[in-house]
Amino acid sequence: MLKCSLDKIQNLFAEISKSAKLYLPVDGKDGGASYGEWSEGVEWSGALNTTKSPKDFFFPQTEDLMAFKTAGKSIEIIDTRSESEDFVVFGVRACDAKSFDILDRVFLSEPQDSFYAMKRKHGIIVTAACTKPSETCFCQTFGIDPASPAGDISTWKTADALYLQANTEKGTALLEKLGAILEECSDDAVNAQKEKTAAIMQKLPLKDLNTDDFGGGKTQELFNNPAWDELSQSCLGCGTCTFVCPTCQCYDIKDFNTGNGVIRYRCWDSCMYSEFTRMAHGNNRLTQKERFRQRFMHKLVYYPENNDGLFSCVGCGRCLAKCPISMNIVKVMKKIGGNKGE
Amino acid sequence: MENNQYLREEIIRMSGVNPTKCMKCGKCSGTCPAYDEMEYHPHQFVSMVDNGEIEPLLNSTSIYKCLSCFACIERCPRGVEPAKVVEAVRLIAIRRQGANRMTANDIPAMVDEDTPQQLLVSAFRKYTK
Amino acid sequence: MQVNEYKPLIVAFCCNWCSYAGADLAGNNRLAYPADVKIIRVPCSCRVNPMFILRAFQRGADGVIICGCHPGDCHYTSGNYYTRRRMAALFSMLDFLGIERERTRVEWVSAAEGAKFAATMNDFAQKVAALGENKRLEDLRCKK
Amino acid sequence: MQKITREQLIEKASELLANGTVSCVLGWGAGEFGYDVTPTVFKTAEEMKTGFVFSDFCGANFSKYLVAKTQKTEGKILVFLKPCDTYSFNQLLTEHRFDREKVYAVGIPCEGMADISKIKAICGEGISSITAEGDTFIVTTLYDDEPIAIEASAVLAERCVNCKSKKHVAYDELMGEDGDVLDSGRFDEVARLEAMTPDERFAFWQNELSRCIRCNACRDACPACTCEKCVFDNPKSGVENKSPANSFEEKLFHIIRAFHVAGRCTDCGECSRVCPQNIPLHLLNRKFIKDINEFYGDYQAGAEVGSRAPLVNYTTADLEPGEVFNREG
Amino acid sequence: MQRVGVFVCWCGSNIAGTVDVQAVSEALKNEPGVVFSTNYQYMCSQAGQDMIKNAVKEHRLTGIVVCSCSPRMHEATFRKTAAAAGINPYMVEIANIREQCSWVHKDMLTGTEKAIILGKAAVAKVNLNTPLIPGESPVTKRALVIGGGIAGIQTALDIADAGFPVDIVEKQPTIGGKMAQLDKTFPTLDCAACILTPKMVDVAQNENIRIFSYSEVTEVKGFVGNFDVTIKKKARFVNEDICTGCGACVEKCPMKKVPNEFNLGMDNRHAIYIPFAQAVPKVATIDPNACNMLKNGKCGLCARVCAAGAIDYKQKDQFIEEKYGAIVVATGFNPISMEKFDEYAYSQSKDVITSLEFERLTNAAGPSAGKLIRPSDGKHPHTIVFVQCVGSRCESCAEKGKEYCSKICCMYTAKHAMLTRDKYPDTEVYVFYIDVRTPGKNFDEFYRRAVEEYGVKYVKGMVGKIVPEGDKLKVQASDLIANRQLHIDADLVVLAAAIEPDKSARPLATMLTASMDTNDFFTEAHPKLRPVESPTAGVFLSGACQGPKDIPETVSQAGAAAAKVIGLLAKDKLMGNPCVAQSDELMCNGCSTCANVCPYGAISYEDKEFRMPDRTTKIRRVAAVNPAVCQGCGACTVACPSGAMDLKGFANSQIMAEVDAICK
Repeated sequence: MLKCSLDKIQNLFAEISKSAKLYLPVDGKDGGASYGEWSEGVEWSGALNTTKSPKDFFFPQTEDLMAFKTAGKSIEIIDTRSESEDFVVFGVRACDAKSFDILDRVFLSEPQDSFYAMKRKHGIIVTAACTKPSETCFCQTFGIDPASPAGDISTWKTADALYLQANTEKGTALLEKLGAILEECSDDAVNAQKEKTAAIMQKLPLKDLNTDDFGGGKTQELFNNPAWDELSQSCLGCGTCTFVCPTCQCYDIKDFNTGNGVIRYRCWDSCMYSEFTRMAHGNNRLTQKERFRQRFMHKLVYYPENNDGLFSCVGCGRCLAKCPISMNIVKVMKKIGGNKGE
Repeated sequence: MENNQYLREEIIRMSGVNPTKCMKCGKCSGTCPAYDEMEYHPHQFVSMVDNGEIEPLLNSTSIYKCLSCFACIERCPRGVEPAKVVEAVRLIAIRRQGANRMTANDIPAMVDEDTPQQLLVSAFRKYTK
Repeated sequence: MQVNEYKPLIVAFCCNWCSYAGADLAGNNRLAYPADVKIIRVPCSCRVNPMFILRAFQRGADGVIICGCHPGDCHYTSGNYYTRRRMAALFSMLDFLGIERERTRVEWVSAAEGAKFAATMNDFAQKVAALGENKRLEDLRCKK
Repeated sequence: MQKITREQLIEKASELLANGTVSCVLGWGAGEFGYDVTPTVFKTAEEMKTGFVFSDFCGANFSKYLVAKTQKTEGKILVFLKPCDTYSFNQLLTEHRFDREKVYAVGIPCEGMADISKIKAICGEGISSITAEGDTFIVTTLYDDEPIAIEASAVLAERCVNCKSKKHVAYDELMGEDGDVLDSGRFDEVARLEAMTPDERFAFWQNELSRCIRCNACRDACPACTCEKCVFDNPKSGVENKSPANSFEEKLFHIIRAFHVAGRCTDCGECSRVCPQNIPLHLLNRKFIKDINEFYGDYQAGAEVGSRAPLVNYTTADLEPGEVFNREG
Repeated sequence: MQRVGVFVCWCGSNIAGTVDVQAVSEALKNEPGVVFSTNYQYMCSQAGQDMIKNAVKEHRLTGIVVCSCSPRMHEATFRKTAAAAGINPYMVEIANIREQCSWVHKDMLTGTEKAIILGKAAVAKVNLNTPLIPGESPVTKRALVIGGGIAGIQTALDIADAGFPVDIVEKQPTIGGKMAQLDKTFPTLDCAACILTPKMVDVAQNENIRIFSYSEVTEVKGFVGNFDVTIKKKARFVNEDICTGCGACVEKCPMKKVPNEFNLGMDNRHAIYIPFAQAVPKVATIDPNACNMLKNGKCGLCARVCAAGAIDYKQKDQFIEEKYGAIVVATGFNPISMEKFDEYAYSQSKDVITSLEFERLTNAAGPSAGKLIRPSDGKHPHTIVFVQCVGSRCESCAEKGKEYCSKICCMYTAKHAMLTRDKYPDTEVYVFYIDVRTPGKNFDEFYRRAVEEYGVKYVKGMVGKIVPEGDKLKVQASDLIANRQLHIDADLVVLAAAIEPDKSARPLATMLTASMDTNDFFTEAHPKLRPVESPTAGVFLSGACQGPKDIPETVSQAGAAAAKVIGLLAKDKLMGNPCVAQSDELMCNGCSTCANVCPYGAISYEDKEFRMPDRTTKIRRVAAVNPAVCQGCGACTVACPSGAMDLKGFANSQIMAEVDAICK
């Protein structure tokens, strides 16, 4: 275990940013935190988490795929890909760190998504353990320990120091570069913090939420549950839950006509949108109930069915906090699963 | 001429009256109770100011004969407000004079049972800078 | 490219009955105005959707001007009155977002006002040129 | 602190359900944490007793739900309307968006609703309970044993701080006393921005709108946005997009959205309430309202049913678009 | 994808002088959809047109772009060419490279560049054009005239003479209007009754004309050629078909003290009454506010004396629905109220009267049997003062007067003054005027005669105030020419009150979706070129409802309106402009925003059943544009937030394509 005294943390950031662009949560004027690039004087936010998840670094909301240039009646195809530079995403929470496992299974399985793969190759994830999980947190439902986050490097922040531990080769390589700022230390302080966090975890209102009623093979049982009507009736059909979700991975590919050619790009899509997966014959899910059901069935049934029981939710609680009408996966799990969580 | 132009603008500014709105119907003079006292009549004030013939007005006693009863303002179908023009011309005249033609000290001597108080107030306003 | 060579691209929406005819009259009288003014004919100024204006800026226009019949002269009796309200509100909003107010204009040009049309376009082009390129409402994708 | 209680509302609803006036109730459903309420349809008094909630967090404007719910429901729907909701209610009626006969509207007084993000800004995350005591909220967290007391007035939602009216403009029945239209400072922030230089304004909005993730929550929550299909969802419209691909797209969406509701927006503030990125979208709408009031005389959308919105109206003496800027000092 | 042909015109050297036409046609060849591009000296010539026709055949063109002069010049020409070549005329777009390019730019390079861009914009648009076919609608061959004054009478007679059926709706119990109340008419001084009543009889006897008297229009639906109108026939409690107009009931009626509106309240009538001797239809009407039988069921005298048995106390308002192809508005005018003119003491003295009251006082059928008397004491007046422009040209106080000139007062005042002096040479007659306006045939001569031959004293100036004192009226006025104030002791004062549109006009305009000005006069479609048409197709204007008018003018406008109506009714079908708005029902949410801005009332709403995605059906209110009424301005397309409303020929996508092409 290595540590860096908190008064030297800006030096640590400076050192990291020498070899790679460093992104970390920063406080916005509006009170929310979001990832920003570090430069001198930029402070690491003390917020529990960012509004938008760090999936944006690997699977950006909008991403150009290729371009076509037209001249007269000829069309030229332009490959707009280029080698990405190394970058570090710092301060990722355990739940979001877990989300990359979920995204990887989608984008890195064959055929691999080269855009995503490129960024995964060059991105180093430095996680930060939670000490004050919120009432909306339910990562433990999915077996995640917020006090022991994964990532290339895990960190723990205490009152006076930041403790670091590399988990992967990439992580080790980065820590080696940081040299003198870090010093070897015991893991006593970290263990103490873990215990404290574990105690808080026992107080969380959603601590007993479990996935017993969900998982692969439950389609028949859950699909026609009458509760979907009731649950979906208040859904506005906006994409907030999808866009703040660290595991939602649907996108649409669109062409933008620039006047001189076309830029083909992809952008996040939401299964809550009426135009989602619109095909020549029209849409396959015609009502908000069907769209609503799809989102949760996917996270809780279809995805685990195809991915060895792994749920496509990490319990980060963003959708609980951000849904305009407070309808969310927890309410769905409790109602559909008959799981009252108590 | 230039001076007249200046005075015209000044009177228009002070009175807030647009003399070009006048359609020369003469209703102001038709309703004026002080008509026979005046050398220049309300409609002439409007038309003469519009034409820049202001000196004759300034030199006439008509500006002091206007009772400021506002009948002309009330009756004018075009909203021209001749009394305000008269008032503005009078103000110009007063400003040109060296001293006030009436001071507060003069008033006690004028007070008697027959003179309405309002007349004194009005006179004081008219004859004072 | 030298600065003084910069020529603004201006889109002019002209109503068919007055302003388009006014532009034709400017042509008949050979009254010159910059070639960077491109006219789009619409039946009435009230046909101009704010989306068209933003679209023009997106695609690289530096100024957008809407010309219609004088208030009270609309071929459709009241179309330009709606234009007047809509554009007053829209332009004020663009200004609120910090977009230069000189880039947008509404001008009433009758079919008899060829000279006014040319003068308006000259004046507008000059004012827009003074602002330089439209940076605040451009879409860089369209510059590629 | 609300003057009317959950129990009073349940009692009223039970009475109306029992005597057959209404067949169901559109109300606030309890959530997990006390502050997260979900619009819910209750069919029986029993359902209400377990699931209905009325608290200082019931800010959501339900008017828009009536568009879909009145189509699907047999009989009348009971809806509780706070004063500001009644404006949206009227505006929807003006636009023929639902059948008035299918709604039984009960006006309820509102003392202003709390903004949970303001509470969290003071207490931090991990709220385990919020109890209202008089004009104070007592907040306990998962970490500290010491409860925190907050003045309710300090955590009022923005739209309630600048409440425009405590008067109900539509109802079948009123509970409690009706209030008055208020003289609010709701345009102060707009005026502050107007006083900035264009460069400052541009920077301000560039920063605000750059956070937009185009989740459409502002639109989908908006009671004025009830188009069958929004132009931004319609591939045929030429402006359809699913992402804020760049700063132009961000501006396009928000300018056009504000323009489309200009003169129809009642200033209910839902857009800003629901924005996950806390973009002050209501300022765009208020700019239009402020302009309309100044250019064409005061107009409050929804104040009455059937009024003609200013942008679909005119007088021959309206000011010219060019005069808009000259009139500013 | 279209197959577009591009035809670049040289226009001799008009275009080719500043635009490299060859370069333009070459450049446009590469545009999407373009399969053929050429240039020629005069595209509009027969040879040029043939070139287009041949190219259409040879290259199977579906769209045509002509780069030439303004579309205002030759769009119609090339549309005809396209039609002759067998493609839809609306598949033609013109790029204006003459008026808006070659003529305003001097430099060949600039001109050519711009011409190419304008050409590209036209190509971009034509690629999105769709064939448009003008709509057709049938015409109901019947006209409705609202208002039975001289304007309505003349219009109805002229339309009926052309062989079309006409209905007149008149809210009073008789037709005749204001003219029936007049005594003599200027400038020829024929008696109004002598020239009007024969026309009224003509109306009554014309087989093509139906009169709905004592009736009002309550609802108008439909559009040009196809109006559906509901007419309320108010209960007159007398069976019109049976009543012979003998007047026995009137004689016996005990309720004798009802102010007679025909004589402007200067005498009384009975509760059952016939407004005047020559009324058409000449039937009695019971005033329900005065009749004892109707009020409290006591009396019934008239029913007993009516030999025909026409009295029917149980009669109810009747609603008649009828279809019309054209509607003529002839609602006329009224003098404004004098109540607010305190300075003229109208409310204080009976001897201050309006000009219309003066007409009744001098009319042989009037309250004084034509003898000029003072209403207060019945004495003969010696000094009479006429005041002109009372409430006319009055800008300062909108509640009191009107800003406009009422136009007819100068002439009728001259008439009154002249007639007074003629009949009573012992009188002294003053006329106070601001201007005397006499533009009209023989008008100024008439006025001069009043002065020169009859000795009427015209005074340039206005009356400032009138104070009743004893049996005199103290008139204080200015004489601007003499620069003095006049004080006249008058016996009678006559006020030339301004006239205003009838109060019924405003609600009628709303029903007709016809526009009005701020004074409530109907607006004409064009102030010079279409003076008798309303902007709303199928609605025509006759008489003073459009603006102040005298009788000769009213009658000529009435005839003009009739001609327009006849022109419309003579058609079997109406062809529309195909560039009209169209609503996409699937996207429309029925909010009515579009209908609010439509100047023509072309948008209506219907409840339509839609099949929903979840297999249920839903009834939604959606907009429907009537293509026969829509003129294609496009105001609705911008008002519609969802873009459900689009304009054919100028669609959102087409205009955006033009923008894109210009800005790239």
